[in-house]
Amino acid sequence: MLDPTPDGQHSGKSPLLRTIGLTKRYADFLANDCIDIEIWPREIHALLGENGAGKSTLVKAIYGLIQPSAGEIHWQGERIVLSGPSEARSRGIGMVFQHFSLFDNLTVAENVALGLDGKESFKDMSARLEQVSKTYGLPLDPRREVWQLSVGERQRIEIVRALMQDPKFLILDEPTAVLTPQEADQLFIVLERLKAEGRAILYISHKLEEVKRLCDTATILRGGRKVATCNPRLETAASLARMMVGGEVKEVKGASGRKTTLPRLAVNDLSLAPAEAHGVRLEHISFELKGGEILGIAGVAGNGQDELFAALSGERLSKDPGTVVIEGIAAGHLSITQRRKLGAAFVPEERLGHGTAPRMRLSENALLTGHAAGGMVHRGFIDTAATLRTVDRATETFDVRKAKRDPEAASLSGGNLQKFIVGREILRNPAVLVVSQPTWGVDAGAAAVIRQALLDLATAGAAVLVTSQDLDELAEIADRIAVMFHGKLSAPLSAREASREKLGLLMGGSSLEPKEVAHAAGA
Amino acid sequence: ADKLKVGFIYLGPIGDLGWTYQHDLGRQALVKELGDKIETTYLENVPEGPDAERSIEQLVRAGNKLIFTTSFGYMDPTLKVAKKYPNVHFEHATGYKRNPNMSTYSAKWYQGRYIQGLIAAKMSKSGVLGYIGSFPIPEVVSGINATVLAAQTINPNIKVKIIWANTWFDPGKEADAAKALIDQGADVIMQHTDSPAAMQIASERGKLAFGQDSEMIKFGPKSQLTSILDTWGPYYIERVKAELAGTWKSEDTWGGLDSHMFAMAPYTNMPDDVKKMAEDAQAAITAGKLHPFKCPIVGQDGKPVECKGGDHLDDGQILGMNFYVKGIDDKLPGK
Amino acid sequence: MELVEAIVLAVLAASTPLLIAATGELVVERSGVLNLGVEGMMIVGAACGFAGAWLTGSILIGALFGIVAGTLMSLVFALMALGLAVNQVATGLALTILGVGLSGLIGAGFVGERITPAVHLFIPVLTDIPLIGRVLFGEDGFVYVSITLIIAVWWFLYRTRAGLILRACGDNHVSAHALGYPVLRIRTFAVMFGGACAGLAGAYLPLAYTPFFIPGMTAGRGWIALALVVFSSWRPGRLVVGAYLFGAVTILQLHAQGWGVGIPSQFMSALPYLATVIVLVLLSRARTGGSTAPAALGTVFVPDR
Amino acid sequence: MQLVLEKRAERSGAIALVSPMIAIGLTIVTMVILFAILGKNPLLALHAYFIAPLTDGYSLQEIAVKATPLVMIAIGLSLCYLANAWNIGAEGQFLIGAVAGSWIAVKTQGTDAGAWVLPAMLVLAAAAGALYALIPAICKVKFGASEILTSLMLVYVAELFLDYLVRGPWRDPHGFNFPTTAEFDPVATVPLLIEGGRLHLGSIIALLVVAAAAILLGRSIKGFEIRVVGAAPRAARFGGFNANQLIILTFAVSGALAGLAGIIEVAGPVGHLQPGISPGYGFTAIIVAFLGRLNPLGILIAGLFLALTFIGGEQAQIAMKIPLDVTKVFQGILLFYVLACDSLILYRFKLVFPNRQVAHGAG
Ligand SMILES: Nc1ncnc2c1ncn2[C@@H]1O[C@H](COP(=O)(O)OP(=O)(O)OP(=O)(O)O)[C@@H](O)[C@H]1O
Ligand SMILES: Nc1ncnc2c1ncn2[C@@H]1O[C@H](COP(=O)(O)OP(=O)(O)OP(=O)(O)O)[C@@H](O)[C@H]1O
Ligand SMILES: [Mg+2]
Ligand SMILES: [Mg+2]
Repeated sequence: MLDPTPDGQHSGKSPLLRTIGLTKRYADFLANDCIDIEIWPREIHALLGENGAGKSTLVKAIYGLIQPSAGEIHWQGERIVLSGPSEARSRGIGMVFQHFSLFDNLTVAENVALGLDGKESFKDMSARLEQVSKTYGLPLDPRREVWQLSVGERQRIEIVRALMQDPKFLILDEPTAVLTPQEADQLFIVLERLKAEGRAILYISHKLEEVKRLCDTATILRGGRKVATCNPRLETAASLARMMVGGEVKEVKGASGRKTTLPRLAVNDLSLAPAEAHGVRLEHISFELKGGEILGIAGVAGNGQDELFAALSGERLSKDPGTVVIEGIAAGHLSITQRRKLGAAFVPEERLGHGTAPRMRLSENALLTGHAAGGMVHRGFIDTAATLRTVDRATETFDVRKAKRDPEAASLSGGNLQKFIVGREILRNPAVLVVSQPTWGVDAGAAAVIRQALLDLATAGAAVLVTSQDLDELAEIADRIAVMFHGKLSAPLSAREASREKLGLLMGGSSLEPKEVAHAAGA
Repeated sequence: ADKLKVGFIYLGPIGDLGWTYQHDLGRQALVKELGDKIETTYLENVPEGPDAERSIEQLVRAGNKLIFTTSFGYMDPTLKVAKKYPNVHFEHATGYKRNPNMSTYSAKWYQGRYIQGLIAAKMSKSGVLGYIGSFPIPEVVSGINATVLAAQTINPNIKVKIIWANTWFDPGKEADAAKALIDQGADVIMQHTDSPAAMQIASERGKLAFGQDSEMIKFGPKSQLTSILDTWGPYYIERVKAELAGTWKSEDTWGGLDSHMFAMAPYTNMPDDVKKMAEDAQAAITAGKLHPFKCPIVGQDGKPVECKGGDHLDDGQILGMNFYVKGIDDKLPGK
Repeated sequence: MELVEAIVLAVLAASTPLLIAATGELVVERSGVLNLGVEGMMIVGAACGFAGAWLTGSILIGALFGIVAGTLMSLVFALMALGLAVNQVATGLALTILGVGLSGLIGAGFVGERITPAVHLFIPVLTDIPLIGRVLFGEDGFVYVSITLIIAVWWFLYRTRAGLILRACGDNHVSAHALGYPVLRIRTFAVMFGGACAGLAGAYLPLAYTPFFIPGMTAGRGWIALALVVFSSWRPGRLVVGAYLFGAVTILQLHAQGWGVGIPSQFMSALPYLATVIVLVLLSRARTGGSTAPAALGTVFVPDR
Repeated sequence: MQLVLEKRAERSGAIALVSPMIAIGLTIVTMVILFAILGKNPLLALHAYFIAPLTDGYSLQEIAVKATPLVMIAIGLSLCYLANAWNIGAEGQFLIGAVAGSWIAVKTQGTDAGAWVLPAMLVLAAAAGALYALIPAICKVKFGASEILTSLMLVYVAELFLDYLVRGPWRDPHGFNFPTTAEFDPVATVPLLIEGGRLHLGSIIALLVVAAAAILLGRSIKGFEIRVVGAAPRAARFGGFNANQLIILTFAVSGALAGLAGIIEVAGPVGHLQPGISPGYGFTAIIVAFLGRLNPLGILIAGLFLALTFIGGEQAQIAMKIPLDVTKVFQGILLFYVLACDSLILYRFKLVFPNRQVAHGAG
């Protein structure tokens, strides 16, 4: 049964889980380098680190999903070699993945059943599912298929599935990245309760405030190594960030007194049916964006941001040309190439496979969007030298680090590839830039470079639209912030008055008090 | 001296149990007879398209002096190669184009079909014959007509149901066609496709059937009435002997029962009187006393067919036959 | 009326190899793998099935030979497409080419031989019931096997945990892997099952349909089986309907000729193929709002370790 | 022990060069074993397959003749496959092209129609092949019907249609009703390049097609579009490229090339229209396309190499009585090895021993 030791007291006993010199090598890259970590019962243990620091790799090894190249894992004082996740589960280790591991075309109950080891009948399991979800206040309808559910509900399936194994030790890999602040608070209540029940939790998050609030211990990784273990409550967010980055994080400077000129991008009553069965319907979206301005769009993932991006970029066309106006020209019916010719540029969320073709060279990826503008294609033939020049300029201007002059996109690290993509678009001097999640999965240094570039672009007179789930990022660079929920866009709030609480409410679907909205609109 | 090299081009795999198989039996008979003087080579599965010319030429270049090309579709390729290599002799089966160094040979299978028609009419209780055709080429059409003309002499109201399989060779489809014919009331099945599938089905259903190309009694011990056997061996031996003797000449051989270009398998599964009738007819045809296309012949349109060969149709009319005789209530494809 | 019974019997027989092969492929595709080599596995199954039956005199052993041969062929596919992450379309085509050649080599020694075909069931009173007696109680074993097989597959997919796991692999292999399911091993089993079915379907031809072996005797039936799986939108119930429908068109066009319909026979022969195209179009069109195809179908999966 | 794959950070250029050699090497080893099993002298057999046909001008010419339609069709198919459009029905498009081109030849037969006949035939054949290929493409784009299956079904339909024509309306009136049109007039015939040989203008056209494809894919934005749509469809949409249009386009081009190959074959080596004008060119070209790694130059080499195996297979049959099926097995195995070795370009193969964490890399 669970360890009855009272809160925080673990002297004299062995830890629940311990890794010794855990190492994971991918080809010639060390994702985890000799990591020692101890997890005690009744502990919420934070695992912190920049993108690519090796957090997910470490927990995947603990969960038996990948085999460590060296090092040991000890469970309740005994050395174990896990054959796979099901063995981890049977020993009492549960995990909620960073990227959902759900099956869209199966029902909630079937999804949960797949995460269990099938010792009880489907009927008993379904009954227990309802009971567990009631106990922890995580309501679910077992008969619905996953594709019909919101992101928050999907997260709930993941958590309930883990809880149904009655784990002694639960790993949560960035569970709040896709939750509204209110949903996150609900989760914290559940976690506190699990802790009170004597379970241990390993908690991965980039949100330092929430770590300070929730966690008893924090282990910090940098470049695959453990650099510190500390009590997060005794640290500041800035000191935690310093440990993660290994230096000061550069402040992004917005030039003050940017001039607002004519609207360069306008969206008028844009509605769009979902392209696929699992998509979101866009409903009556309107906003206006002037040159020199940055508009932020906040919201939980899966609320129509992707659909909005597709509608703005022209990957999907709307029947009414007037719904999207670029530089004063009705463009709703124009293709992405034609919109680029009008001076628009786009940076999608997904770097590999959407923003770039992973197995093609950077020069070819420069051509991917650059062919619209001219200079790279003459009479249908590609000017290879011109595409290479773009690669070189992006490399120089944005400090893209790579092994050779023109490697495949997939061989770049996430941050460097993102710098290349942003650079590729900014070098074209766009009048309008639409960016989705510009620093998602990018380390602090690169993120600062990218945010600075966006600010500079706006200063130079371009209109910039940034979609992000990171409220801090929006607070840092946006002039106004609107929230997307279920395919609808709220009226923008000015950055000053957009408090976390207000944005959180909007992200959760509640509308603000009428007078506040009126106030915001008047700003 | 060097052995004479004799080459063969086959359409199917030598194991197709039908057309190619019989030609290869002919080749084997040849080897058995003259094996010490000759050496044979064959290329199987040679499609009738653009590859045929090359395959024939490959045989020439491999030193073959007499080459048998055993399918109609090899006609033009054979002629082309023949013109290119005047010193090599060619024998093309079932075609009509010749050259000083290119002969043609074929058999008057319609004679056998006539005998089958007589037997079928005698043996059928339902008065409905089932006929599986491959493709409506003259050889097949003349076979159908000969069958019907013969059957009408026994039973003027005989009916023949025809299904075109549109393949020489798809056992599954041939079996399906045989089933359909039997299900529609046919109790004697005749086929002009190459696999024993139809015989097998007839045997399974307790119906009667005729084989094609080769002996199929194995597939219908209680069903096979007789089979038209392609017996190329004697012809091959004769022609190779001529070549060896230096007397080979370009000829058009269209042999019937008299010249043993084909044979009838033993008459089985029938009463003695029917067997006797069949044997008499065979003897009469062999002796030239009975011609299957004896005039007058009335076409499907009710008009008599012109009688170019005196008291019977001439060879050209038979070789190019593209009409049905009266009594077949079906439409000839392509008409 | 007897004619109706006879036609139904012929349709059942013509549809059975299609149904067996398509059932196997349905499971393969449900696991997320597209194996286009059905024709190749079938023809090798036909050659080996006949060889087995001829050598031992037992239809059952012949069928086993066919199954084993089909399975071995499918293992080649699994090694390539799953083990080495090679494009599944290309691998499937290569398998067909290889199968056609191999079957020729294997079967060469058995051409011209015949065996006693699979016997038909006979239950004294039942089989004699007019109209339905022979349809229900007078078929050969393969027909019953094919029906049992598709019911078993339906039960397996929708009523067992293993079936759920297999469907999960076809829906999202990354998730299935993350939960600890051995995606590649599960897919390998599915591919082997598909191979076994294709081998059995191939063996049906020389063991029950036409009891002799001839090279090329599958004559494109493997491709039809593939089309039927799409036709069925990966649902076992619809697969049965599709297979029998196709069999019916094949047989009825022959009957139409026998009745003297007077349409050029080439057009009649083309009918089953045209019907397949039209049905594929109609079904794909009716399927608005998302596809029912397994989401991971035909995609390469290389797990992290 | 278990074989696992590990993704390479970047495709390996070196392996891309040597992998076909490895594949051919492995194929030869396998064939040696197969020959030994069949009781044939492996060295003599290999000589018959690979060396003998290269030693005389006649065989070289024949290799070119055989490779011509294969290369031409495979180039078209490679465009489709690069764009992730799976045209399996080139055989049908070949036949329909042949039929359409022959229509002019048949209709002008015996008239004093001039030199325009052959060009008109080529154009019409290409157009017809393209139109026929558009059926599956449109079914795919408009209704989402699997192009693999529809294009394949249409092969059977084309075969039967051709059959109907030559046994019915187009039959040679002086041909004793045999299923063939009359021999085409000289103006409707593809000219020979070498007097007395079989090498014809088609081979030159095939070379031009290869060159055009190489330029298209290597230098032009359209070629880039094709490659992106196939390699990363979502990125392609982002780049402003329309996958559906490209399916239509690549199908049309590949259909046109197959149709062109069809009429060249009929108006060249065959000389008249008949059933069975294609010994499966449309299907063999699929192997050629993959053997050539969907690269124009590669396809040219692969086409010649495969033609070599056909000619060599025939010589092996004549000289050593090696069954034709061996050639097919050989082609299948070769394709397997090429595909497997190409996997090394993207992945490293590793043998892993479970529980012991020992591993060593290969490749
Ligand atoms: N299968 C793999 N092959 C090669 N490298 C890998 C593999 N998986 C992960 N890596 C690399 O290992 C490093 C650590 O990855 P990991 O996913 O553990 O980071 P993380 O700390 O979880 O980052 P994030 O905050 O973005 O989730 C990254 O640089 C990543 O590119
Ligand atoms: N009511 C239902 N709703 C949805 N799916 C169901 C339902 N009942 C059964 N299933 C399906 O059947 C599968 C197996 O159910 P069952 O109750 O037989 O499980 P089990 O007894 O644990 O299985 P096993 O016999 O393999 O151990 C489920 O995973 C599910 O896919
Ligand atoms: Mg992570
Ligand atoms: Mg992260």
